Amino acid sequence: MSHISKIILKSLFSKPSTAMYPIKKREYYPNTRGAIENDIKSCIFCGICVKKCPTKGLEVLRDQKQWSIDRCRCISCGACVTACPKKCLTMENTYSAPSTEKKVDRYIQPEDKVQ
Amino acid sequence: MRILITSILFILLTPIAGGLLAGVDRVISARMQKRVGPSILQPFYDVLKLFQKENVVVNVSQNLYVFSFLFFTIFTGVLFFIGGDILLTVFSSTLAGIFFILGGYSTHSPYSFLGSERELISMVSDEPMVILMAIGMYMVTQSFLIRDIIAFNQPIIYYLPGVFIGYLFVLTIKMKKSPFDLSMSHHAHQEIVSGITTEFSGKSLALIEIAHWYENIFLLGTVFLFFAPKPILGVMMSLIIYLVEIFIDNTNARVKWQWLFKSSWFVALCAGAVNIFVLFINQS
Amino acid sequence: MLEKQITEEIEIDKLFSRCAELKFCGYRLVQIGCTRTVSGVEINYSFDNNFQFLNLRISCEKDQTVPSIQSVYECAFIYENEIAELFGITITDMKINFNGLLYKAAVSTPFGETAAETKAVR
Amino acid sequence: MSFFKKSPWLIHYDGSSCNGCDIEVLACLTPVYDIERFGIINTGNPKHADIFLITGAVNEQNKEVILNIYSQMPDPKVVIAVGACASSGGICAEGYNILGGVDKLIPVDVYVPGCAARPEAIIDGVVKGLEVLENKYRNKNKKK
Amino acid sequence: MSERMIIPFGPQHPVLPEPIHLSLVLENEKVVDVLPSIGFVHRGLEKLVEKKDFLEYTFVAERICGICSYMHGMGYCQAIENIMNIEIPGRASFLRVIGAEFSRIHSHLLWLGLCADAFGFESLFMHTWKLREQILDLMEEMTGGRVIFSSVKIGGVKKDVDDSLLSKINDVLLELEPQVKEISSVFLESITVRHRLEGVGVLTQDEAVSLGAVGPMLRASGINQDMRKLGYAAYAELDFEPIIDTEGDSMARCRVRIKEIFQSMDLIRQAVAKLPQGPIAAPFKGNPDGEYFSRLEQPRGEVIYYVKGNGTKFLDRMRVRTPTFANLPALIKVLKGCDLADVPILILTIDPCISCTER
Ligand code: SF4
Ligand code: SF4
Ligand code: SF4
Ligand code: SF4
Ligand code: SF4
Ligand code: SF4
Ligand code: SF4
Ligand code: SF4
Repeated sequence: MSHISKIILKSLFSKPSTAMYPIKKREYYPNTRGAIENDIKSCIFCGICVKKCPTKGLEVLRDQKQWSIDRCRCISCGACVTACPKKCLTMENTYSAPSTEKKVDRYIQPEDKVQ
Repeated sequence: MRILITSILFILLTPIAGGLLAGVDRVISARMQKRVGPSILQPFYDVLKLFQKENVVVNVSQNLYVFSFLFFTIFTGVLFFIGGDILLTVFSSTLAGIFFILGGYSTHSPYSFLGSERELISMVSDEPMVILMAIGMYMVTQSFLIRDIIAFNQPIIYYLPGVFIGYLFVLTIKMKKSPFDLSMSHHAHQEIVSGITTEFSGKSLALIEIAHWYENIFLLGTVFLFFAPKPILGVMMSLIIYLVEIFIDNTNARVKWQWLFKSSWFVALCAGAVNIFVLFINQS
Repeated sequence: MLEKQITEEIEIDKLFSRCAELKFCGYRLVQIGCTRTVSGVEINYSFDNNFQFLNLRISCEKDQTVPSIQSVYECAFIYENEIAELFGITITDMKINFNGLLYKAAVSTPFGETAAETKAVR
Repeated sequence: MSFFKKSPWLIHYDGSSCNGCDIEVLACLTPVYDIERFGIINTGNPKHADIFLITGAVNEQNKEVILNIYSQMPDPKVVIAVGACASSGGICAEGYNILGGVDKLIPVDVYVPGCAARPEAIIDGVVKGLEVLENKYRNKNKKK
Repeated sequence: MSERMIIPFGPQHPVLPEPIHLSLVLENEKVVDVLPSIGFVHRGLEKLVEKKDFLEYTFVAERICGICSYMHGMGYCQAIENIMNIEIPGRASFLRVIGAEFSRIHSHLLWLGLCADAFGFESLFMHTWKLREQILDLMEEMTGGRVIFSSVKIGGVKKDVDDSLLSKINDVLLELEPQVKEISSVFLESITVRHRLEGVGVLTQDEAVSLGAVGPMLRASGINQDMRKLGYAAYAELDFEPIIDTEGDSMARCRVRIKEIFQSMDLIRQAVAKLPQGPIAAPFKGNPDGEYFSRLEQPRGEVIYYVKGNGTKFLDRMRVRTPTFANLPALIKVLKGCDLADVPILILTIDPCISCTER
C-alpha cells in the first residue's frame, strides 16, 4: 500500500507522461517502418516487387505505366524495397493515414519521362 | 415554503454538483495514473450523449425500476436536506438500492444477475454500520431529526469517532470504489462486465448515472453531519473525505465479496459498536 | 549450438509401451506433431528429460488408427484432438475427446489429403 | 447539438489478430497515449458502446461474435477496422479459416492500415470515426 | 441457493485481451466445471507454408503472435539455419539475445499490467504499461517496429545497432530498473494484491509435470527448466540461472516473472558488454532439405518449431507448438473449484497467448 501511495502521489503532483498526440506531433526514428513510396520516375515496371510481396498488395500495369499499392494490405515488411532492382521503392518512417475508404494509391509515370 | 424551496434547490443543484464531483474524480484519478485525463465536464457529456442514444429496452419493468431508483434516491436527498428523520432517509436510500437491484435482476442476463447479487451483499454489509450511525446520532442528540442533529451545540464527531471511522469504511462500499467495486463499474475490467448495469443503455443508463450523482451528494451530506455546527469545517471535511475515497480507489485491488462482508461487519463491530457501547455506559 | 536430437522410428503397436517406459524414466511430453507424407502421415512424439530431447516417430497410413496415450500422459489430449481434427486421423480410446470441436475450422480436416495429393493439385 | 464527439465509448474486439494490433489498442488507453482525453471509455459492453474497434481478420468462428456485438450496439455506431488484418485480411488472408477483412461482414466506417497499426494511427482513426459518428446522428435526426 | 448457472466467459470480454471462450458452470460464485472452446483466432497459418516460400514465411512466422513476434521469427529462422547448416555471425547472435530479452521484459511488463487490471487495480495497470512504453521506444529505435519487429532474418538480423544506441540501452535500463523495482514491490507487498494472488490456483510439482506445463508456470511449481540453458543464440556465453519458485500459486508465478525482468536486464547488459564486432548476417544459398525441432524459451515458456523441408522453395511442414497450448491443460485444472472472481486472474496467470495457440 505504501509503495503504490508513493507512486500515485508523485504522479499526482508531477507532469503527466502523456505525449499529447495529435496536438503535439511525434518524431519517428529513422528505422521506423511505415508506408512504402515509389519514385515512379525511375520505375521500370518489371513486377519483381509484385512477386515478392507476401500480401499481394502491389499491382503493376505495364502498358499503363502504373504502379499501385493497397495500403490496407501492406504489412510494411520491406520485401519489395529489398527486391526492387532500380531501388526506386523506399520505406518512409511515417505510417499511412487512416481513411474512410479502402485506399489504393496509384502512381502513374508521366509520359515525358527521362530515364 | 422553506421546505419547498430547499427541495427545489436540491433537485436542481445536485446534478450540477454531483456531476462536477464525478468529473473531479475522473481528472484526479487520471493524474494519479500519470495521465492527462478527460475534461472536468466529462460526466455531463457522457450523460447528455446517453440521452441522444437509441434506447434498447430489454423489458418494460426495467425502466420502471430505474425510474423508482432515481425517484427514491432524490427523495432520500430531499428528506435529508430539509432536515427530516434520519431513520427514514436510511430506509428510503435502502429502498432505492433495492429498486436498483431489482432492475438488475429483471434483465435475466447472467452478468447483471451476479452484479445484483453482489450489490445485495454490499448492502447487507454496509447496512449495520449505517444503522449504528443513526443510533449513535440519536444517543448524542436525543433526536432522529436531522435538523436537530445539525442544531446540536458541538460537532458530533467528538462523541462518535469510532462510528465515523466505521462509516468511512462503508462509504467506500456505498460509493462503489475499489477495493469494494464488486457490483458494477463502467471501466472495462470486471469479471462480470458492467455488473448490474450490463443490460442498461441509453436513457436508462443516463438516469442511473444521475441517480449516482444524487447519491454521492447525499453521502457527502451525511459526512457533513458529523461536523454540522461548524459548516465550513463540515464542507471541507466532506470534500477531503471524497479525495481520500479517490485515493483509496487508486491504491487497492478489488477484493472478493467474502472479504468485503467479513471486513465490513468486523469494522462495524469494532469501531461502531464499541463506540456506541462506551456512549451508553457514559450516559447511564 | 546444435542440440542433439534423437529420432526413434517405432511401430504403432509399440507406441504405448514405449511411452510408458519414457514416463517411468522421467521424460516429459513436449509435443505431438503430425506431418503428411506421400501416402499418409508421420506423427512425432517429442519428449524431454533434463534437456535430453527424444523423438518417437510412427508412420501411419491413411486408414490406420493410432492408440491414445492419454492414460500415460494426461496432457496429450490437447495434441491428440488437434491431430484428429486437422489431419483426420482416428485416435482410439481418447479419454477427453472434443469430437472435432476444438477449432471448428471452416474446412474440416484442412491437412486431410496426403502430400501426394497436394502436389497433384499444385 | 450532439455530444457524441465529446463522449465516445468504445468496445474492442480481437478478431483473429496476432495480438500486435490488439496490444496497440490497449496501449492507447495507457498514460503515454491516454485516449480518455477525448472522453473515450473502453466499456467492454456492447450495449454501452458507440465505437466498435476490431483488430484481426474475420474467421469462421468469430463471425457470429462480431455480428452479435454489432447488433447489440444501439444506434448510432461506428466500426473501425484496425490493422492490415482487419482491413483486408493482411498476411493471413490466404489461410483456410479466414473470410477476409471485417468489411466482408459488417459495414466498416474507418480503415486504419498498418501492421501493426501504431497508436498514433489508431488515435487518428478514432478521431476520423468521431466525425462519422456525428454525421450518422445528424442524418438519423433529419430522417425523422 | 445452490442452483447451477452457466455463464459464458468470452470471447469478447473486457478483462480478456484475447478471445477465448469458457463456459463456466457456477454454483453460487464457485466454478464447478469449465468447458473451453477455442478457435476464435484460428487462422491456419501452419498451412500457409504451402503458399509462401520459406523466405516469405519469416513474415508469417513473426505474425503468429504480436507479443513474442521477435522470438517467433527467431525460432523459425533457427530451425531453417540448422537444416541448412548456416552459421550465424557472432554479432547477430548477440543482437538476437538483446532483442529477445527486450521482448521478454516488454511481455512480462505487459502481463503484470493485465494482471493488475484483472483484479481491478487500474492505476497499477497504467503505471506498469507506462514503463513498458520506454522499452517499446527502444525496440522501435533498434528494429523499426513497436510490436512486429521484422528484425530477424534467415542467416542473421536485418539491422545493426551502433555504439550510441548501445549506450542508450544501458542508460534506459539504468533508469528503468528502480522504477520496475518500485512497481514490483506493489505486486509483492500490497495487502489487497496479496489477498487476490496468494494461494490462488495452486499447481503442485507433480501436477505441473503431468499436465505438461511450461515456462513460468512450471518454474513457479519448483521445476528447473529453461530452454535458454540449451545455449542457442549467444546464451551459452552468458551467465544466468533459471528462476524457480516453490509455492506454485498465482503469487509464485507473479514472482517468477518479476524476477525474470531483472534477469533479462542483466542478460542485456552482459550481451551489450560482450557484443563482438563483425557482420550481422551470413549469406546462404539453396533451399532447406531436412528437418529440425527448434526449441526456444519464450516469455511464456518453451516453444517448438518443427520444420521439414524437401529441397524446394516450399516447406513440407512447419509446425509450432506454443507455450500457451501446452499450458491449457494446467489452466483447466486450476480453474475447477475456484471463485468466479478468481477466473480472470487464473486465466491470466498462464499468460495466455491465444493467437499463437491457435495460429
Ligand atoms: S521492382 Fe521496382 S522497378 Fe520493378 S516494378 Fe517494382 S518498383 Fe518498379
Ligand atoms: S512492404 Fe511488404 S507488404 Fe508492403 S508492399 Fe512491400 S512487400 Fe508488400
Ligand atoms: S494480402 Fe491477403 S490475399 Fe494477399 S497475399 Fe496477403 S494474405 Fe494473401
Ligand atoms: S476501479 Fe472501478 S471506479 Fe475505479 S476506475 Fe476502475 S471501474 Fe472505475
Ligand atoms: S532411460 Fe531410455 S532407454 Fe532407459 S529405460 Fe528409459 S526409455 Fe528406455
Ligand atoms: S495487422 Fe499485423 S499486427 Fe495487426 S493483427 Fe494483423 S498481423 Fe497482427
Ligand atoms: S507465447 Fe505468446 S507471446 Fe510468445 S510467441 Fe507465442 S503467442 Fe507470442
Ligand atoms: S502468446 Fe501467442 S497470441 Fe499471445 S501474444 Fe504471444 S504469440 Fe501472440
